[in-house]
Order: sequence, then structure tokens, then C-alpha cells
Amino acid sequence: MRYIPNSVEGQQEMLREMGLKSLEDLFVGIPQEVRLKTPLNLPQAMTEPELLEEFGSYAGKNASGMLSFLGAGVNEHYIPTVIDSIISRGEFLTSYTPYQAEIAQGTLQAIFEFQTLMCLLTGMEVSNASMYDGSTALTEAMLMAARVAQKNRFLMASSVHPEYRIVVNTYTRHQNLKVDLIGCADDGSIDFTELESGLNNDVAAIVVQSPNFFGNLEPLKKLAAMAHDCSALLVVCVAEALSLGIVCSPGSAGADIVCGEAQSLGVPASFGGPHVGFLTCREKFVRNLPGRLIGQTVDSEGKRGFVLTLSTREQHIRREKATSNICTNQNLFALMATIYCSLLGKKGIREVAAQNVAKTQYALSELSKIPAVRILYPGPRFNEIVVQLSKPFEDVASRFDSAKIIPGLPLERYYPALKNCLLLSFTETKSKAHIDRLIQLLKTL
Amino acid sequence: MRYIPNSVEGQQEMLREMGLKSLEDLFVGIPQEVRLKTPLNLPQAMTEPELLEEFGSYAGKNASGMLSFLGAGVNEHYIPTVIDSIISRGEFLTSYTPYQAEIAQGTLQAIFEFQTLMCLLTGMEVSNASMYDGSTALTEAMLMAARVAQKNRFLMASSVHPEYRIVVNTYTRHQNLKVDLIGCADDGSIDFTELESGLNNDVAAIVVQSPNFFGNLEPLKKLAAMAHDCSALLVVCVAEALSLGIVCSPGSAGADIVCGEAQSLGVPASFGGPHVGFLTCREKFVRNLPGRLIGQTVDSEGKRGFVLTLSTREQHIRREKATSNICTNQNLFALMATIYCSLLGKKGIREVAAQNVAKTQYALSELSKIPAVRILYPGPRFNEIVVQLSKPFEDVASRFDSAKIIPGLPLERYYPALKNCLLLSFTETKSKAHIDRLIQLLKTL
Amino acid sequence: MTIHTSTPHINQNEELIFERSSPGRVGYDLPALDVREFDLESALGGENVRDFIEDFPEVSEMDVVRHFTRLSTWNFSIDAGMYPLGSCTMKYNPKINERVARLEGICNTHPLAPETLVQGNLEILKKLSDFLAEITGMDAVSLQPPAGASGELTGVMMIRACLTERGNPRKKVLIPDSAHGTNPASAVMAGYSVEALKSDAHGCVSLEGLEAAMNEDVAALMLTNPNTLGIFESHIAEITAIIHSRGGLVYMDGANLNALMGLTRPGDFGIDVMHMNLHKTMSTPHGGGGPGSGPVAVKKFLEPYLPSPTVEVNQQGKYFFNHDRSKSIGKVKAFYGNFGTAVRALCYILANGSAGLKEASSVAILNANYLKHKLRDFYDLPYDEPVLHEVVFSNKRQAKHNLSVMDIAKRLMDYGFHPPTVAFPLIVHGALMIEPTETESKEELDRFIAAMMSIAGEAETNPDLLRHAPHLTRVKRLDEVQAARRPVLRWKR
Amino acid sequence: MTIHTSTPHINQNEELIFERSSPGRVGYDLPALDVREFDLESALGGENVRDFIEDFPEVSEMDVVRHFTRLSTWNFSIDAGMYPLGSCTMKYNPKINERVARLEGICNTHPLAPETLVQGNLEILKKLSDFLAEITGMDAVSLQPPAGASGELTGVMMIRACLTERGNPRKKVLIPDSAHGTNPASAVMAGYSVEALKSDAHGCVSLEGLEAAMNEDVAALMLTNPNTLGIFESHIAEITAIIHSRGGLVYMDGANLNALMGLTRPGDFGIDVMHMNLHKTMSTPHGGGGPGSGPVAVKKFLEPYLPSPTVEVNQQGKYFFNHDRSKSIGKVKAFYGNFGTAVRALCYILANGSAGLKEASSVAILNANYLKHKLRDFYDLPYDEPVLHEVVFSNKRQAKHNLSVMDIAKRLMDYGFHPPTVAFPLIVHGALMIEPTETESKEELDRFIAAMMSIAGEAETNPDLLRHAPHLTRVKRLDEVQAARRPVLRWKR
Ligand SMILES: Cc1ncc(COP(=O)(O)O)c(C=O)c1O
Ligand SMILES: Cc1ncc(COP(=O)(O)O)c(C=O)c1O
Repeated sequence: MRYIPNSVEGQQEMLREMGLKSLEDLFVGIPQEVRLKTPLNLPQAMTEPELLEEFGSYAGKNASGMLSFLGAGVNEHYIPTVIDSIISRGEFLTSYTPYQAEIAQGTLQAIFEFQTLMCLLTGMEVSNASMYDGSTALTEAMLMAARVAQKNRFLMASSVHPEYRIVVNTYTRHQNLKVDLIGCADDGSIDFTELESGLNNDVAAIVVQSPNFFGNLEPLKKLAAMAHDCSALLVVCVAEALSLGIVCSPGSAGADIVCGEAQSLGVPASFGGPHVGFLTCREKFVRNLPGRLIGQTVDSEGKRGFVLTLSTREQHIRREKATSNICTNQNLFALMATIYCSLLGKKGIREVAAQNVAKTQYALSELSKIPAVRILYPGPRFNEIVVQLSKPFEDVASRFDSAKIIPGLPLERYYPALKNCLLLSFTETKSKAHIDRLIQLLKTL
Repeated sequence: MRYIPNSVEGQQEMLREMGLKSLEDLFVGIPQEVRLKTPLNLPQAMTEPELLEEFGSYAGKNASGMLSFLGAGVNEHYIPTVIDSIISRGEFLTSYTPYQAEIAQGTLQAIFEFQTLMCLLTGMEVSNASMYDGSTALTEAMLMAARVAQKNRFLMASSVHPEYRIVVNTYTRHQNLKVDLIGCADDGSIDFTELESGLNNDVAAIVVQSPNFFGNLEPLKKLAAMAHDCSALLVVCVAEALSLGIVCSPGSAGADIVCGEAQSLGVPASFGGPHVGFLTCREKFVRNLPGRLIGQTVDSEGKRGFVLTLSTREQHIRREKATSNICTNQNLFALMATIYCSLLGKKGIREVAAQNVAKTQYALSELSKIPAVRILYPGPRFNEIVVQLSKPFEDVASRFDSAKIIPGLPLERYYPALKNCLLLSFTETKSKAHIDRLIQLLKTL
Repeated sequence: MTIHTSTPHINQNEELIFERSSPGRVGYDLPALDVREFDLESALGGENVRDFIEDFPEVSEMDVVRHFTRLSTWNFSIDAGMYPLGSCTMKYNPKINERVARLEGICNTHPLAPETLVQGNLEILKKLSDFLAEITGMDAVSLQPPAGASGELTGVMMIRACLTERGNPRKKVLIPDSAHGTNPASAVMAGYSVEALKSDAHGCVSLEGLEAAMNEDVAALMLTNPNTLGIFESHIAEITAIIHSRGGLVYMDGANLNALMGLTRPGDFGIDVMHMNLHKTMSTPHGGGGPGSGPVAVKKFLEPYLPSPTVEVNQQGKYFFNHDRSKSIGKVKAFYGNFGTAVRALCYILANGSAGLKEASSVAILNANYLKHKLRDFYDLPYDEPVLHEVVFSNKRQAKHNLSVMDIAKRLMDYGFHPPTVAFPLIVHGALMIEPTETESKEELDRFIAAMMSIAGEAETNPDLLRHAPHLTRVKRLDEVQAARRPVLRWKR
Repeated sequence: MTIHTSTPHINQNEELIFERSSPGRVGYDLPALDVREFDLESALGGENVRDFIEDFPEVSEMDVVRHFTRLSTWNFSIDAGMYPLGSCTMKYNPKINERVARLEGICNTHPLAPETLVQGNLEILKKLSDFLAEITGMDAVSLQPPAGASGELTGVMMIRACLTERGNPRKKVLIPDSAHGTNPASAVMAGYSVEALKSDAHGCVSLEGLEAAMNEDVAALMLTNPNTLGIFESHIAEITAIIHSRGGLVYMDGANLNALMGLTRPGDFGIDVMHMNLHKTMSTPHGGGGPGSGPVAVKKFLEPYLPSPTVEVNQQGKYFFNHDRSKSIGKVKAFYGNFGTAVRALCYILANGSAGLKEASSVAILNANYLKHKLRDFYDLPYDEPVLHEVVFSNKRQAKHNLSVMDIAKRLMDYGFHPPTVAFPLIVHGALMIEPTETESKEELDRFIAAMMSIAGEAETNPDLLRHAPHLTRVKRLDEVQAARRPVLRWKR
């Protein structure tokens, strides 16, 4: 096997040195009765050319050349070429968690930069080194909020990403945490009457996503005030990190914990993963923060360096008392986001975000001219729009297929009430011509 | 411009420090009358997404999915993935010629390995660090032979790659060297009666290619003996380097200079370049060798290291008296060949070569069953075959196109006598099914 | 240094990207906006419009390439040298995996695209699940957990769901004291309390101890096999019998699967549910700490509780996601897990085939035993048992010279090797946990052995050499205490 | 060291690939042969069948990755730091160039495929040729020459062909003594003798000298403009007039085109034929010494002599190769030149556009002049003339302390910079030829300046520090004399 250096002869030589005859002699620890007697039932080993053909055929079985307006937390943005050429370097790609700091300063400094960038984007004081994705980042944020607030009831907007809410429920069920859903108002933002009726002093945190699943921005200042009035926290989730390039930071609005998904920052859709979650908070909560943290320090000669720190929060030290069970995170993808933010920079991050707004507003004005299309949730939005078709979606789906357009996400699956509704995303990757193609088709439905 | 770090403000600051007002002030050296007054007439700058679209469209205008049997010195072989991931490392990709040895040992050691590998493949004693390609390697080999032999007449087989012969003529014309062509016999090898009649003591060298352009092996031992009998050299060109994995080395047959094209060793076709030429010879000729040479030495502490050496042969020292004008060579592609040979190794280089033989012999036996196809040049061959169709090629060309097959190279363009003849190549990348597809089609012509 | 394995070489300094920043510098460009600029106030709402982000970097593309290229040269990596981190299976990460994972048609697919348009991806998920089931001898697999810890949590949640349906979720989970920290942490997140099992004199689960601890309050045993000492639990049959006989389930931490492929299967020795680390056993790159992939594999009776959706095939051979699974524990991650990592793992399994995977495990075991054989005279071997893919030594002998295991680890850096895992497992005081993997050659192992021997010698003759190591790195030993005492977790102007 | 630009760091040792070899090891695999093994004797002829190649390496894929990865870390590169090699234009090599050049449909095309199947490639060649003609102000371009020297040879051959047709090829070529070594070498290969022109006090062509040298035996002048001192030949009009008036042609070595883009055009100041180095001006990577691309550009009257084939378009807008060109000099390389390099160059030109190329040259000039301004008080400036993209100092002051220019160069390595070009041009004794290019930032330039100043200081206070430099590299100063005296040009067992 080309991945295994030691040839059969080489193996024999090693066995001889150990005074053994065959590899079998090394398996003595495995009781005979549980040894596998037959070979595994797997395909014959494939060579490189065969592997390329095999995976080429998988790729071929996926549709290509579709014009897609899918977003819903996995957003199509332009990804600078530099990112992949840097993360392809073996030094970043094939190194482990930086347990031995003196020979891992590259990863450590880069993630220290990631932590700083996440703080700048969210307007918070501390960031961890990454979470698996937006859904687990939100879940950990809520578990953290419960620890901090020492309470167990949450008010969560129903406009939080449905996939995230399922993950939250999967975890919280086992922590006797109670999560009450708050519906959304006609403009798309959280329903305040419902919220007020649910809010009281045993609420650990109000949990919203902004921009929310329908693309609308939540009134965070107001929410922060309400939460703080009954000594609850405001947890804000951002599933479209790029929005922070043009939308005021949750930190500046008074959020206590800000988490989310940074896939928008240079990470390919990749069928839903790997992406990269982030989790930031106020400094005073840092010892309740889950996940790895990189800290600055000095070496024995006083030179600046970086190390993993505050590990007493973590499982390898605290075991069952740890703030979370997370160990391996999404380091390489946090690096991708770091490179993306560095390339785009102060000017770029805002320009890209502004282009998303402009494209979305153009689409909005064109969509509003189509009688057969109703636009829901008129509130302020970043780059997504919910529309309702006058016809059942099933009846027209084939029309979109033949036009090689994926119009967006049918919402009924997640929101049974939202019949024939589509969630459409309009990013900087969509030209006016692209948008017009969609509009033309919608007109003919 | 994203490639230029200094912003306009930054540029102004530098100008101020120099006591200047504008960039214009720096152009004083350029006389006003020759200054360009209007902008260059070039397209607007393109962004990355636009560039990807642009080049994607070029790729789209090239045919894809064709089954090609083209060879003729640009051979389709499987290229291990490792090669590209290694040469993509900035340390190899973005470094210059290793003039400063202490910070270029990576390139220097790798090319020292290349030189060794070329010596092993060709059976020669010395190799240079690479030539532009097979055609210029052959040309330089002949210029070198003239210097060594102190004679100016060559006998060159007409079965040497036609493109190479054109390049040879382009150069030799200016060195008053005389190149007489020797035709080939019915079996495909050089015509000995012609050769003998042309051979005498004022011949500098006999020049053959083996395998020759028709795929046949030349009787090198015999040719070496004849050449040496009249104190001429034998120059052997190898356009299909992989053949050396299974065919006896020209060195062992008595060749004096062996040159050729190493594209077969891990280099993509890339529409004819960049490829990599090699030039090897007997030790005694080394001071007449053109091009760069890497040599082993020690540092001030006695540690092994490598440097560019014997530069007194080269233009930057010897100027008009240099052995050649070559400066930049094909270093990165010599590295690719080095990685390829390392991966394939002793066992692999022979196995791949043997597979080429087997596929070619299979094709040969199938072809010989087709009445409408005549096989020329029955002599021993490596992986190419010349066939003659009973119909004019133009009449059937469209049949191949619609079958998405490129049957091979029509030879008439290079050899007017060879009407309706095709040169076909059968490498390890062709499955039995591929070959059968071609055979089926040929049967129906 | 007697052994000639590394030499210091010039290496670039580099500040933080923020310190490289200079006003007006850009490293990007964007196609010009082809629709009219829209008034941000009215689009976003006046109070929502953000100004430029203070302190965000301003650098050129060249600055970025150079910054991160320089940083990368400060890292040790598998591509550069032997990385024998115990429990981490740092094997060669094949380049072909990276290539196939980057195929346009695969890496640019949206998780919510209609299933008819992503049949290729579903086939990848299904194939990999089936292969992992075959390798582990289990009946069903979910690829959703993004890492090992997440796999553990998923597994324990399923155990809880199953027991709850049987009438009693029970209260606690038994975990050997040699287990990885994620085990207890995961058990707790699934709502259980944890009871630690003391390992016996052989480093294994003590049957007596287990007998004593096992009762109707115990939901499950979380077993790592081979355990973190590299030892296969020889009483595995008795262990699983004890748990099962009293209505408990057996969870296996499969992080050490690299010791078992083709040799024995958890499904055949009584395991009910387990996770694997594809970023260990299946050669997917660690990327400096992730992404990973921690699939869970279960026996038939637990299949209903697997996370949703599962990937299935209908009669027409069309693949589809089954979301309609009433007993499912739910989801532990949005969508379908770290798909990109799954692609690489599938490529690795296909490249190896049945024989290749068995050879991988066999040679991994050979290499570990070779190290054990060669180093046992120089380092204390707290548990001298037959080991499989890894071996654990301790610093007991060197401790006589007041040398910590960290001193030995840091000194190894000067020899050009990444240190083994240190201070884990916790049952070994001053543990040096060495896992060479099958992709190291005898020559590399011999160089490592020579380095370890040389260090053992230095410990006797010149302990300070270890105490102040590393000497050849661009930063000397870093002060972790100060980092924790006065945390600086981000750059500030 | 006062300036903190680099620090030594651990770096792996690595033997030759042959020394890593071990019997039976393989780093490849091949699909099983699907046709029957054929008797090699009968296929190749008995005496032709070769046995396994003695001493060919036997290593695994992992060995290969590690071997070359380690080697790579011994190289300095643009991606790692400033590389101010005069005359080499070591600018940033954009990553997007590498990506587009690797597009399947582009990199896997065969040069002899029917033209109808490679229209995209022909369009690439045509577009690039047209753009280069516009940039240089010439009328026609051939992309065939694989490097600069080959471009020179091609150009001079064309001059010879043209003059021959005019009745007399003439005998010699005039070349300033400041020219690059390839110029005389190329002229000779084209069948001319060479007469060197002494530069005047300003480092430029002396008009008197030229007047005196120019006669009916002179075929051409080979001029480098700006010349190798970075100086634009201010009397360019007179120079070309003198040559033309006596029936000669003017060739321009365009290696320094990075100083001229958008500012002035050779075609507009009397040049008849020139070459460019795309691997300098157009950002294609040097790859440690190639591949390059050295297109030739000519005025209309020389077009018939361009190498064959040329790329043309017919009325239907279809591209085709024109091989039927009776006056062509022939071919200087098989096929169409280094196509892959051309793809990268086209990508660079398109990325920059007209304004971008002008900015590139302008900033390249700015950076060079900034260095000149900052360093002139520390290093001797043999020709204090207005310079464009590069500046040449000498070691005159340091020579007082018996320091060679090499000592200065080697010492720069300790500071983390690649040294400038040394000992060229030959007209400057102890030349230090510095070309920063436009892709270096002011900060990087300032660090380089500080390093050069510090070294100037060390030359006074501690010359041995320079004499024994470099100190921080993995190998110390290498013995080039021994290498040449007892050449070892290959590994032997
Ligand atoms: C034995 C063991 N279990 C569990 C884990 C946790 O896996 P992960 O880091 O992927 O969450 C690890 C990896 O560190 C491990 O070594
Ligand atoms: C001024 C000048 N002319 C010609 C050349 C030769 O170019 P190449 O090395 O591409 O043959 C060079 C490059 O070294 C050069 O600097």
C-alpha cells in the first residue's frame, strides 16, 4: 500500500528484531474468540486514477450549472483564491491541536487573530477559538447563559434557524432547560406582545437570530433593555456573519452573548459542512465560556508568544465538570475566515455587505411588481426575502427545474403555516442578469 | 490594485520623504517626447470572479470528453496528485534561480537528484539541470557534438520528431552546420544503406531518436559502433522518456550524448509547454555541456551542500564564448519529473512502461485484424503505431469527431509521402474498453 | 546533539495582521455593483447602519499571502516529520483526499438543494455509512456528529432514549478512570451522572470493580477499546455480559479504531453503540484542531434513535433523506455533519480496500510494539502488557532528576520530532503516550528511538538541557501560567 | 542583531531521495493491466529489454511528501519575504494565475489536437499576443520563445533574415558592456560576432562611441532599456537614428519592461524588435529557475520572419495556426512556446488592465527610488543618475575593510532578506543591484533599508560578522571553488 512505508520485508525485519515470527504474534492481546476470521466486505482497493473517476462520477450525479437563490444559513459568497492556497499548506493542514505551543505558533497566532476578528465583528469582548457550527454555537451559548444566569427558562424567537432550534432542543432536553417559542410579527421581527407576556424574572435569556431566518433584523437594543430589566441575558445568533459588515454589532446593542455561523466568510457550502461556528461574550463571562481559547504570553526570554489557555474550563482537565465536552473544533475553517477577513479588510467587508443589500433591494422592488408573488415580512432586512406564490409550489417546481433555477427554499417543511412560501437569498454573486432571469420566470407562473 | 500594497496615500508619503510632489517627478529619465500620452488600449481590470468566468469560457471553447490517441512526443500518462501539491508550495514556486545557495538548498538538492535520475534513466555519466524542451535539448546536443568532434556535418534520421528537426534547422543554419537526412527502412528503423553511403570521417555525429517518431526502436548498439568507427559521436534523442523504464538505456548501447523530453514523467500536456528537456553525456564532455549544473560541495563547517557549478561554461560569465545562451531553464518541471520518478521508483517506472507495451501490443493485434487498416513499420516499438487507412482521412474525419475520438496524428502534414497515415499512441491511461472503442470505429470505416 | 535530525534555519518574524495594517490598503476586488446603490438607512433601518469596523485589517493580497505563509512555517506538521501524539492517530493525510474533496460538483453543493439535484452527495453519505458499519460490525451509522465528543454525546443520548422507552432512563454512566475527558463530559451533557471505575493492575477494567458498580441505576458503560494505554480489554466478553445482564448498554469510544480494522469488530464483541474519529483513523487532516467527523454506529435495536435525517435508498435506487423518524434523538448539528470530511474518509477507505485497512492496523500495531521494545530499557513502562497501536511510558526514571514529562517533551522538539501526548491518560503519573501510526517508516522510528535514548542520557548527565528546552525553536518555553493568570485573549490597539 | 526581522527556528534535516530508499517500498499504484501481459522480448526485441533500473529510489508516498516538503523549507521565496534581485523582477505571483492555469479544459490539451477542438487555447494565445503588442507599441508578437535568451536569439535571427533578404546579413552586433550575458551569447548563436560598446560616464551608450562603431558591417544594436543600471537611455532617439541611418536594426532586451508599462513604449522610440520576460514583468512564477516565457515583438516589416506558426483569425472568427510562412526563421521550440506560462501572463494582464499596469510600473519606480534615496548615504552609488525600477550600488566603501560584495549579500540573509543581484552589471565593480518591485510595501522597504544600514555599520565595527555570514542558515557559506575543482554532479552509491 503506497501510504505505508514499511514493505513486507521491512516488517519481517522489525519482527525479527523483536524476536517474533509474524504480525499475528502481536495480536495476542485480542482474544481469539473475537478475532475477525474473514476479510472485511469492502470493495477492492482503488488506484488514484480510479478514485478520480469514482468521485468524478459522484460529482456528475449532482446537478451542475443551476442558478441558485438558496441561502437559509448557508450563503453563497465569492471566495478569494488565496484562502485555499494558504490552507492547503501542510503546515496548517496536517498539524494537530496546538498542544505544544513552541512548535505551533503559526496556528496559535492565526487563531488569536480569529478571536480578535470575531470580537470586532460582533462588538464583544471575548471570543473562543471556534465551535462546530452555528447550531452548536447557539446551543452552547444557551447552556452557557443558563450557567451564568443560574436559571433554566428561555424565550426563543421562532424565527431562529429551524435547524438550529432542533439542535438546541436535542441538547436542552437533557439539561432540564425549558425553551418557550415566541412567534414573529407581520413585519418579520419578534412578536413583542407574546414576548412581554412570556417574560419574567425566571427567564435566563431572550434568544433571537438577527438577521433572522426570514432575513429581517431584530430590534436588538429594545430586546437587550427588556432582557436586562428582568435580569435575563440577551443571546444573539448571527447565521449570516457577513451582515455584520454593514449592520450594527449586537455588542453595541447590548447583547451579552453573541454566537453564530461564519461560513459566509470564505467557506464553501460543502453540503452543509465543515463550516465554522463562533461564540463571543462579555469578558466577565469568560470562565463560563466553552471551547478552546488562545491567549498571549511570553517565552522564557520575554518574547511574545501564544498558548492554549484557561483550560480549567475544559474536558481534558475538568472532565464531567467541564463547561462543554467539545475538544476538536473547526480550526482550519476558523483560519479560512481569518484569511477572508484579512483580504476583505475594513473597506471590503463593508463593500461586500453593502452589495448584498443593494442586490436584495433591487430584487425586492422587482418582485413587488409581480402580481402572482406576495412579499411577506416587510421589515428591515439584509440579503434574504420571503415570498408567497399564488400557486402551489409543487405545481410550478418543474418550471424552475427546466429553467435550471433553484428559486429558494420552500418554507412549509419548517413552517407548515407558510404554504407556497420561498426564502430567497440575493448575494453579491448574483448579477442583475441573474436576478432578472428569476423575475422573468416568476412573472410567467 | 490588490497586488500593490502601497496605497495612494502611502505613495504620497514616500514621495514627500524624497522631497517630490508626484510620481511624474520620478519619470524625468524618460524624455518627454517618448512618453506615452494616452492610456494603453487594454480591457478594464477584471476581478477574480470575472477572471474565473473568463478562463472558464476559454476552457469551454476547447472540446472536452474526447478519447484521444495523440502522442507524437506529448504523451498522456497518469500524473500522481502529490506532484502538484508539492510544486504548489510557494518555496518551490516563487523562488528564483538558486544563485544564493545557502537559502536555496531545497531547489539545489532536488535538481541534484534530477541530474542523478536522468543519468540513471539514460545510462549516462552527467546530466545538466534541464533544457527548455526536447527540441532545444536535441539542438544543443548537436551544437555540443560539433564542438566536441570539431566537425560540422551530421547524419540525422528523418524519423526524428519533425518539430525537433525544424528547430534544429533553425539553429544550425546560423552555425554553418550541415544536416543530412537519412530515411527509414520498411521496418521503421533507420535505413542503413543510406546511412553507410553518407557516413565518413567528416561526420560529427549520427543523430537518431529512439523510440523514433513512428514509435520504433533504433538499433543503437550497431549505430554506436558505426559512428565510433569513423570517430563520430552517436547522439540519441528520447522523446518518450518513459520508454527508458523498459528499454535498454542509450548509454549502455554506447551513445555519447543522450537528450530528450521528460514530459512523460509527470508533466501535463499543457498544449505543448511548459515541458522539460534533458541533456546528458559522458563525463569527459562536461565542459562542453550547455546549461546549468548543480554540484555537491561542503560549507565552512564541512557539512554537505549543493551549489550551481562549472559556470565558466555559461553566458553570465563567458558571454559570447559561452556554450549556450540559455539562462532560465525549466526548473520547476525538472522538479516535477524528479517527484514522479521518486513516486514510481524502481518498480513503478518499469511497471508503467511495461503496461504501455502491453496496451500497444493489444492494439496492434486488434488493428491487424482490420482489413481497411494497414500497419506500417513492423519493427520493435514501445507505445506508438503508424497505420494507413484505405480511405482518405478527410472523408472519415467527421466520423471520428462524432464518436468523440481523436484517432491520432495525420502524418501527411509532416511526411507528404505518408498519405492517410495516422500515428496512434497507446499508454497505460487507455483501458481495453477505450482501445476497443477505437477498433470498433475503424472497423466500420 | 549526537543525532543529526534537525538544524536551526533562518525563519521570518511576523507581527499580527492588525499590526501589519496600513490605511487604504486592500487585498480584494469586487465586480462593480450592477444595480443602483440603495439607501442603507431605508433598507436596514436608520439605527442599524454600521460604519467601517474600527481596527479591521487593511492589507494587500501580497501582505496576506506573506503573513500566513510565514505563520505556517512556525508550525510542526505530519508533512514535516513524525508526530507520535498518542490517541491522535497522526497518520499521513493523502493528497488525493484533498483533490477529490475540492471537485466543483462536490464542494459547492447546498445542503437544502432538492434531493434530486444532489444524488451524488447522498450516494457518498450512504456508501461511507455502509462501509463504516462493515468495518465496525455494527448495523447502522449516522455521519452527523462533527467530532468525536459530539459522537459520544449522540451515542449516550440514544442510550437514554432507548432506556427511557424501556421504562427507565437510569441515572449514571460508568467510565474507567483511564478514559478521555470527553467521555464524562459527554455523559453529563446527556443528563447522566458519572461514576469512575478504577483500572486494575493491568490498566484494564477490573471485573470485580465492575460487578460492584453495576446496578439498576447504571445506564451504560463507556469503554475505550483498546483503552488509552493501547491495551485491548481482554475480558471484553465478561464486561459486556455484566452490563447487559443488568439491563445496561455498552458504549465504545472508537477513537482507537486504528488498532482494530480487519482484526476484530466492536459489533462482534458486544458493543451496542460507538463513535469513530474519521480525522484519526480515516486519515482526514486535523487542520490544527479540526474539522473532524465523529460518526456513531449502532446495533439494529438502536437504529430508530439515530439522529435525523438518515440516508436511504428507495426501490428505484434513488437516494433520499428520511426526516420522518419519530424516535430519533433529533439533531446534534445542522444538516448532515461535516460532509467534506466524509468525502475524504470515503476516498481513504476506497484507496485502501479491505486488505489495505487491515494492513494499516497491523503495521500501526507493529510500529508501536517496535517502539515499546526499543525504549523499554530507557523509560519506565508502568503497565507492561501486550499493546496494540500505542504504548504509554512514564517519566518515573527521569523524575529522579526532578525532570517533568514536559521537560522530556520539549527536548524532543530540538531533535525535530513532535512530542508524544503527555500527562494523559491520568492514571499514569507523568505519562508519555506514543502512537507512531503505520505511516512512519522503520528509519523514522529508529531516528525517534535514538532521540529518545539520547534524551534519557541527557537526563542523567545534563538535566538542565531538558529543563530549559526547547533550545532550537523560534520561541523558547512559553509561560502558560502567566497566560492563564492575566488572560490576553485578543489584540487591542 | 538590532533589527528584528528573522529568528532561527528548528528545521528538519533530510538526506537525498536515494539515501531514503529502502527495498520493496512503493509510492504509486496503477490500475491492474486489463489486457494480457505481452512477451517483452518479442515486443521490444531481445537485446532491448531492460531490467529494473539499479539505484532508482524505492520510497512510499509519505516519504516523497516529507522529503520534498522538508527540502522546500530550505528555500527562500517571494511568499516568505522580500526578494530584491536586480534584473529579475521578483514581484508577487498571484494565486489566481495558478488556479486558472490548472483548469482541466486548459492544462490537459494536446498541441497537435485539431484546431477546431482547441479554439479556447488559440484565443488565449491571440489575446495575449495582441495585448503584448499594445503594451510595447509593436505590431506583431510570437509567444514561441520559452525564455528571454530564446527571445533574444529569435529576434537576432529575424534581423539576420531581414538583412539577408535586403542583400547583406552583415557581420556583427553591437552590445553595450552593461548588457546581460545572454545578449552576446544569443548574437553569436545567430551567427554574428559581437562588439562591446563601452558605456559613458553616465552609464549609458556613448553617442560618440556608437558613431565610431556603427558601420556597414553592423547588423544591429542590442540595447537594454532601461539598461541594467536602471537608467533610461535618454538619447534613445539619437541612438536609434544612428543605427537606422546606416542600415542597421535596433533590438531591445525588454527584461526591464516592468519600468515602462503605460509610461512609454519601445515601439514608439525606434525599436525594431524586442523580447519580454513574462516570468518577470507579467508575474508568472520563477519556479526556482523556470519555466519562463520570452515573447518577441516586432515592427510590421519584420512580421514575415516571425517563428511559425502564427495565430490568426479568419472571417468567420475562427482561430487558426498559420504554418505557411515562407520567410519565417522557422521554430525555436516545438509547438507554441510555454503555453501554461502564457495563460498566467494573460490572467495577470486582465487582472490589472491598462491602469493597473501603469500603476505597477509607477510604483516599481517609486520603490526603487525610495531605496536609492534612503541608502545613498551608506553605500557607494557609482552612477548617480535618475533611475527607474532598479538601482545599482557598489561595495566601494565596504571594500576598504576588505569586504566583498558577497559578504554584504550573505549577511543580508541573517536579516531575513534575499540579497540583491551581485557582481552584475559587470561595468560596476562589486555591484549590488536592487530591484524591489511594486509589490513590496513601504514597511518591508523600511525594514530592508534598516538591515542594509545596520550591515553598513557592522562593516565598520565588526567586518568579520560579514566575512563569515550567513550565521543563521542551516548551511553556512558554501565552498563554490571546491565544487568546481572536483565536480560531483550526481549521487553515486
Ligand atoms: C480517546 C479519545 N476519545 C475522544 C476524543 C475526542 O474526539 P474529538 O477531539 O474529535 O472530539 C479523543 C480525541 O482527542 C480521544 O483521543
Ligand atoms: C536583462 C536581462 N536580459 C536577459 C535575461 C535572460 O532571460 P532568461 O533568463 O529568461 O533567458 C535576463 C534574465 O536573467 C535579464 O535580466
